[in-house]
Amino acid sequence: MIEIIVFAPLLAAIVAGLGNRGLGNTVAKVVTTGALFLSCALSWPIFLGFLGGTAEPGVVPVLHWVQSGSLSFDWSLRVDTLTAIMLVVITSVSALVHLYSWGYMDEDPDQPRFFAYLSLFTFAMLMLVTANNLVQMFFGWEGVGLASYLLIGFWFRKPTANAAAIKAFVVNRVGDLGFMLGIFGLFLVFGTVSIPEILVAAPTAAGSSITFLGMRLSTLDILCFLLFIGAMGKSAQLGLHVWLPDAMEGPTPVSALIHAATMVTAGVFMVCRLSPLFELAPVASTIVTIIGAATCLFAATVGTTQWDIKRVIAYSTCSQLGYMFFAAGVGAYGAAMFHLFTHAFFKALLFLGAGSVIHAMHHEQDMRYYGNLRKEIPITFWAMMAGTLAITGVGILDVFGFAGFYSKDAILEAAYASGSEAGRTAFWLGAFAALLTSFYSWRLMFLTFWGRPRWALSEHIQHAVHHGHDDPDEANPPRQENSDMGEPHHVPSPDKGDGTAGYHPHESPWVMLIPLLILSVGAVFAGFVFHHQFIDSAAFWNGSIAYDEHLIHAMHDVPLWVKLTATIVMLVGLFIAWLGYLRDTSIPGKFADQLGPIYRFVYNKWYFDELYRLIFIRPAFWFGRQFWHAVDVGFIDRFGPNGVAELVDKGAYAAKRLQSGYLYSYALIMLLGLVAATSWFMVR
Amino acid sequence: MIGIEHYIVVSSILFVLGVLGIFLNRKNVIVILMAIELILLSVNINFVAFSAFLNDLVGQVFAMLVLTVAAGEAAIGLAILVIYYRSRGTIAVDDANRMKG
Amino acid sequence: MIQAFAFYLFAALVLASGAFTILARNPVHSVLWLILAFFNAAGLMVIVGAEFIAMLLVIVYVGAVAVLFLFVVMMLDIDFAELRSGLVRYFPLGLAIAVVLAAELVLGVGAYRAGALELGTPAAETAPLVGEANIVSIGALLYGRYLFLFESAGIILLVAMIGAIVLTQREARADAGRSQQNISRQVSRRPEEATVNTRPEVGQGVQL
Amino acid sequence: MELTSSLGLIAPEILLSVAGLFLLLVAAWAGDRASSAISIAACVVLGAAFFLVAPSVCAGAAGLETVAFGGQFRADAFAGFAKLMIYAAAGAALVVAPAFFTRYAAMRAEYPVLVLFGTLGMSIMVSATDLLTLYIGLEMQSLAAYVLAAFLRPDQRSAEAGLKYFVLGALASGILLFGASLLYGFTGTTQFELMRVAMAGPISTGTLFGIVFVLAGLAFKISAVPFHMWTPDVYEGAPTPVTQFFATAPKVAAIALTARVALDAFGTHADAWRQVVIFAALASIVVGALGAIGQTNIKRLLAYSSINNVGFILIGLAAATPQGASAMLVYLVIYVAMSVGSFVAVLMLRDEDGAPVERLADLAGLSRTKPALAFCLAAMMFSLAGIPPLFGFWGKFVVFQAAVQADLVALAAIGIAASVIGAFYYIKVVKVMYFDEAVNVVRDRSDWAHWALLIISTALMSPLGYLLTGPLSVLADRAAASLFFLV
Amino acid sequence: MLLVPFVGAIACLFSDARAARTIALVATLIDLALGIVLWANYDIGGAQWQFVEHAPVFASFNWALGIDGIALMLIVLSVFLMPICIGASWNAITTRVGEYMAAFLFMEVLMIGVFAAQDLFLFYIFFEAGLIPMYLIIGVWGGDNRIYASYKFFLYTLFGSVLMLIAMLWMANEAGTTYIPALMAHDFPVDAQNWLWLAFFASFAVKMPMWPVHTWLPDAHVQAPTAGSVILAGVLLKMGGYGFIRFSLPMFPEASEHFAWLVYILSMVAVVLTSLIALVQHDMKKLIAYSSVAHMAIVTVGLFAFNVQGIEGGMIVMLSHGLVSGALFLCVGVIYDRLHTREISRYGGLAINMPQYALFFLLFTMASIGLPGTSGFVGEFLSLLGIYQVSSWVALVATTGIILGAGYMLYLYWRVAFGVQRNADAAAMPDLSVREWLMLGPIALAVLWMGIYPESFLAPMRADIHRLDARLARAAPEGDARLVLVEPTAATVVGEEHAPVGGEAAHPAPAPAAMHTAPEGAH
Repeated sequence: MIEIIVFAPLLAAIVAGLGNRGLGNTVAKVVTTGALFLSCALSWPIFLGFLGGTAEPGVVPVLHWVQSGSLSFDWSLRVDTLTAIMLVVITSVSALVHLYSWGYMDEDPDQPRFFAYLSLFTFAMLMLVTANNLVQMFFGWEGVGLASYLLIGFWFRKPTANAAAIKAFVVNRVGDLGFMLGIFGLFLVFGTVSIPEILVAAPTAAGSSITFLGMRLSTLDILCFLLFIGAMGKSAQLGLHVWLPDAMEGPTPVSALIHAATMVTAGVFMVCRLSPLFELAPVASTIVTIIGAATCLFAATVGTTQWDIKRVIAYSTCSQLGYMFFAAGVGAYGAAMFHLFTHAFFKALLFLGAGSVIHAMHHEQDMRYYGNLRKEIPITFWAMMAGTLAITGVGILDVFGFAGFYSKDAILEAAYASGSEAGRTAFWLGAFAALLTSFYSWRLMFLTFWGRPRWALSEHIQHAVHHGHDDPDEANPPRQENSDMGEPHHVPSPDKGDGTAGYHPHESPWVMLIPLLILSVGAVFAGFVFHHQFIDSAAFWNGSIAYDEHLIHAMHDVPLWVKLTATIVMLVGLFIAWLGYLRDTSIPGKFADQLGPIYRFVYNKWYFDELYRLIFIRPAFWFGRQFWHAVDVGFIDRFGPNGVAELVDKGAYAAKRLQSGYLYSYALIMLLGLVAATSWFMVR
Repeated sequence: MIGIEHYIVVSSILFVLGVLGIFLNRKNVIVILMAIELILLSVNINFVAFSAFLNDLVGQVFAMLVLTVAAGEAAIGLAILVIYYRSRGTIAVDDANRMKG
Repeated sequence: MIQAFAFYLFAALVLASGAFTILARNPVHSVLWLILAFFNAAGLMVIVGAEFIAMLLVIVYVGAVAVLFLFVVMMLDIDFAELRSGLVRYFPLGLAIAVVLAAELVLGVGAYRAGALELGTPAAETAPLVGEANIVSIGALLYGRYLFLFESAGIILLVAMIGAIVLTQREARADAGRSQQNISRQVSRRPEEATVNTRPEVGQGVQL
Repeated sequence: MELTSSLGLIAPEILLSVAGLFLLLVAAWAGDRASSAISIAACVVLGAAFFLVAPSVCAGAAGLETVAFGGQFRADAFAGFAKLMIYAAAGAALVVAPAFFTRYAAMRAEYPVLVLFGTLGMSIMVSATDLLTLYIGLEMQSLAAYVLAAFLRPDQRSAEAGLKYFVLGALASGILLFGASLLYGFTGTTQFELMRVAMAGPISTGTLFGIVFVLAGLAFKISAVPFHMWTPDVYEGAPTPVTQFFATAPKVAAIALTARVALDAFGTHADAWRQVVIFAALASIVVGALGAIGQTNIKRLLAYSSINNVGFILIGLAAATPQGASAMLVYLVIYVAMSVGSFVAVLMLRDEDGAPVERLADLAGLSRTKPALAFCLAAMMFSLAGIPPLFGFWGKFVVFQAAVQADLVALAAIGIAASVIGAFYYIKVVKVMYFDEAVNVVRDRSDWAHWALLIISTALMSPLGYLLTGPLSVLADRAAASLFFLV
Repeated sequence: MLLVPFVGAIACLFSDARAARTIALVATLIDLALGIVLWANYDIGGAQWQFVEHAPVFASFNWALGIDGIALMLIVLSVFLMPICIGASWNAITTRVGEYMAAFLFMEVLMIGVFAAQDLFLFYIFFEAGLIPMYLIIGVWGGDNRIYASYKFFLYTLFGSVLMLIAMLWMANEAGTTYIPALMAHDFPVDAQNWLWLAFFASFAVKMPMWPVHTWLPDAHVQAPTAGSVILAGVLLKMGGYGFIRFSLPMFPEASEHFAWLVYILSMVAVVLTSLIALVQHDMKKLIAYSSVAHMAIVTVGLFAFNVQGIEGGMIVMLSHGLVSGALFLCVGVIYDRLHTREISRYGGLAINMPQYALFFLLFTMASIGLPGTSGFVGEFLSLLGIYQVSSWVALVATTGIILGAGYMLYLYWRVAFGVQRNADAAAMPDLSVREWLMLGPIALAVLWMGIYPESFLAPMRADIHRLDARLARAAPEGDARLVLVEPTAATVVGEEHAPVGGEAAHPAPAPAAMHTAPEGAH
């Protein structure tokens, strides 16, 4: 069964990919989507089995892979609780995204390719989560990276899309460097790359130290840290997050699937999968906590200032991943996974909703040109509302809450309960981030669905109005509004006619709306339904992650104000958003003016991109050119082959000169030789 | 008494004179040929002197052969000189550098 | 005493005339100096008792080789005015090297370092025949032990002859009759045909 | 009795001289019309001499029974081996000559005679075990060579070549003679064997000088640096068949003679002369390679190439072991074949008027116009560069092997590294032929004799040549052993 | 196997263009079939040397052929690439086709010979002889600056190998045999080993090529015709690596260990430097050539990791690189045939009009950057894993290659296949023809096969690499372990605690006694 789940998407991807245009759009779509729904349908029973405690973890071998000396690893599929959760998340979201894409990508000429990529991605992701050894996990890890690269660069005519794709891949590779080194180190220490074997052996290595790069470090700490670097890359944590916002260059369904629900959570998954190891590595765990919390805050701050609807959600994703990490860092792996689970639903929902909005607004992504869409696209609106409620964590303690309410609260509680310095810090950062989350989420909602229409200034809309809606090359839209260009170039003037420019947004087709609705259900109820199992049930996890009973108890025993913090900050955020974007729209502008430098700092994403460009990319090219011209051509060639050649040429010239043609000089040289020889013997 | 070393010194100097003659001269090939004869002469003096002091006749036989060969050599050298002169109209050493490099 | 005097005389002369040979501006003078050098060298040889070689030197060299040189010098009829002996560019270097060589030879070989010169011991069979003249002993060796080389030397002379002829012989075939040699006619010529006995009167020339 | 056996031993020499004299008579009688016939006859004579010598080589003749004339002459396998090469090379020089000289109407009947006498001289050289014999042989060869170099009388370059060759050659033989006289004086003998005995023990300065002078004189003949200066000019100026002759037979003779002198006469003081030889070897390799690079004339280039090759051969000599001598012989065989091939190929290059083409640039695009010729020449070049699997590699291989076995690893390493410089100009020739635009200079059709020789030598140089390595090594080993009196 | 292409080559020399193509193709296909037969008949885990032919030819030369698993794999690689090369030159070469094909077939003979030679000098002959046809291939059928490139190639490699010859002579003299298996078991004196190693290193490093003697490679690649590049990258570079495995490591284990630092440093420099250089190239072939240097650096670190993983990894990288870079050059050739330029900037947006091409190109790009599931990954992973056990620094630096590699390859791919169509002529190029499919398809399959089930390739080599490893372990037992586990506090550890430093094993995984999951070493 698990084989079918994993390999059905692969087959579909191959069929669609190789068939490409020859096969026709419909066939490709049907094959891939069908395969995904099949996987999805098979995944839920597994998950329910674990939920009900009836299923047992198991490993299904597939193929022998590599056997080299003492190193040996196979292709195999592992199923346990953790995997089951991921299976469900992946297959469900993926299936829905496939379906959604029927509508969203309807006008694109390269649909088979798109669906092939999507299915390929799903396959890779499934390989990742079912991996029984680190190398297979790495396979999936890189596989999703590839698919992500392809999908981000799907509209490859756009330079920004290509740049974003490469950026995503390369930044991920930086993380992979750590991951690989981590794997090497684990093999060195434990002599195996099999996850269960490593986890079993891990306690024996506790307290040992190891030399790494000439430094003597605690074995498990350094190894976990290396692995965490990999996770950071994949899950866009602070420092290696720069690719995620740019990844929004890809089609929106991709953002929903990869950059919200699944791939970016691979890092969290990995940390959870190796949680027994992390448990034994306190320093590494602390680092995880701090980085997670910092990311959480950082992304949230940036999210408050962005105008691009997808970027807002992207930073929101980044921020939510930070939550998951610091949850893992403090030892609440269950909570981390739970947030991952719920986040998958509501974030996918938000992305798909945003996609629906974008679809309706003719590929306009700048929220400044939205407004008052509530009435035009009601279903999308309500779906987005569900998502927003979920992400902001609306709920009433012990009664009912949207999905995020349970998971985020659990994380904050765990952070507080962990008692460590880092945990406390994380708690406060997380709480503040929750406020910001609430603010930017509602800001998004208000800007998009409330207020007056401000569509007229959008080039996209005008384009659509003037050229008819069904423009054939819409599939490859021209360069889209890129909000990181600095200050907003034209602040929409509030009254210019009715601001609609005569454009009538229309609701998306049902293939797009159905996934929205299904995900809405998830966003609304997932937390309520599952939070007991995820948070409180050691039996549910069944040893697939490290489960800390003490922490859970401590979580339940935190003071009430802690439990209420999340709700309170949510309300504060809501209020501020309401104040600034509904009540008096001039406040944000003034606020931004007053805090000019800080605003710009935040608006420009803390200048990470610029920094990296300055210290990595430009030097890389510069050094490349230098090494090429100066070292290779200028030094090695000049003093190596060319230098020798020149020397030889000079020697040849000298030899030629010596051969002057004059008898007496010939005789002289002979005599010289003779005298030299005799002198040699005389003095010898 | 005149020892063998006297002869050797004489012949050595004569030899060096002959060698000098070869590259001292840049105008006239004939003089070079004569210098070669000087060298051979020095050799002959050597041979004869050694022969006498060793009380062994091989040196004199050798000297005789050298004489013979030197005569032949001179003939050929002069013949070459003649055809060279015929083709070039000069026997200056400086001019004999059509080929070089 | 006389011997020593003769040696120094001859040695000085041979060196001086050798030097003049290479330094003389006029090739004819060079040849004459060369002849003088040969004479003196012959003198040196006579002093050590190699009369035959000395004679040979005088006869072969002075009589043949040197004259050949003179002949060629005259024949080529070179404008000697042009042939001023100039010095080559590397003259100082060459001179220095020559001096070094001479010094080394003199010092090294002349054994001024170690006093007496160690000479090898000759084989008995090539020693001069007791009581025989120099020429007899040499002859015995040449026609006995060194027959092979003697004959070979003959071939060398032949080669030299062929060479000289091949190189210098003018293409005579064009103007036949001028100097074409008819060997068979030459060989088959009989004295009776060729010679006539005449008794010319005193004061009258032979009629040819 | 002694004389009889001696005469038996010099049978090839007698044959050559008698035949030379006879053919000279024929030439004198019949004039130049008979030149072709005389050439053929000379070839036959050389062939006969070849087969006269062959048995002793095969048998590895050595020891006392090979000594003739009381130690002046030795017809051992070493000499025989060299003689085989010399005869073959001389034959090749005869075969290619008529086609060349005919064009200048300069085919003289004396040419084969001179070649024969030159060959006789070389034959004596390689058998010489006495300074007297050495000198006689050397001069006989030299005189013939001087004449041959200037053989093309109307050509100014030929005359100049003859002049330079003569003057420098005479100087060299003067040096050699002076050395010989010193050796004679200080050892009291001219026979190699006795000399070796006499030299045993501490060496006197006079003897040392003698050794140096003699080796210097011989170095001239083998054109080792710094006594190589005549080579390029003479090779360029001399008529091409003569150049081919110079590059092969006299070189073999001189090298064999040098080896004999160095290893036999001076054998007890190998340490003394080894340094000189090593220097000459390396200098030859480097100068030969460097000098060749700037050349535009193919013959000149090949001259430098021969200097270069001599360097490698001298490495074998420097080893001063039977292996080294054997390696030298093997190298010589290969070298002779390569040289013959190369020069024949050069001879075959003629423009439409039949005038010889000697400029490198005129070879451009030869692979298009004359693919077979270009292929053969390319094979020669790669072989000269010592690139396996061509046979030229084998020669270098054995030489370096010998050097390494004699613990001269550094010498071998430097030598082989320097050989890369040499490879440069060989492949330059290939480059010109194969990569450059065709200029279509070479047009004339070639003589069948040329083709035959070229194909034979190419076949030898091709990997097929390796089939010969077995017998070749055996023969060379025996020959070398005879030189060392090891049987 | 040697005979077929040889005969073919001779035949090609004397036939016209069309016949020559056919003959060459048939000959190489036959050889490919023979190669497969060889593989199939190879007894995995059997004797080390199989299919041995031995014939003393003359004094110190022997005709000795025989293969072990390592050689087998490389031979299979050669024969696999050859028909593809012929195919690649099918239309691209229009002048002197007969000679061209003959040159290629000769190359094939020599390549197989190199890998199969069991005699030192036979090896050398094959090794060197490869220069001639390659020189001609570059020089006659190459690009504009072919003469410089061919010279550089020729002299560079020649210079490297002549030093090796001296070393070989010395070895033959010292060991009294030229039989490679015997030499591999012969223990040379340690001080001599250093010189010998350096001499061999000079040759193999040039061939490999390692920094800083790599500069011939970009020129040679750029100027060579497509098929020439393929062979050059696919097989010739492997000779260097093969040399390390066959000679440097087993024959001079101590010296190898002694100079390992040199290899590491050069490799590290190569990985970073050439990757950066590749980043800024404008010429596709040059870019790929520089990437080859970087990949070969991974090979060298792998080989000099002195453990099974490293060596196997090095081998797999070589095989993989042979396929992948060959394929990449073919990809370049495909578009070069159409547009006759290799300037990256002239292309763009090829995915639009050549989707199949883009797909293949993508696959090979990914394989080149070592995406798991492709051949590139297995090798790089194993190599780096191997080296990590020796030095984490080297591993770290070498692993940056995967980042930079991704950078330059994807940048290349972007500029060629993605983006907008900048030039009308490039936009008008037709997609892959059947012939091109037949060239790229098999390589693609092989790449994936090697990536997913490398066991087929690892298995034949395993026994040999273990032998090699055992030999290295015996001779170089010093602690490569800069990475050391200690158990200072471990109260949990029961049983004996043995000194962690170095110890008895070549492998630095001296698993503490309690850690039973870690098997001790690889032997």
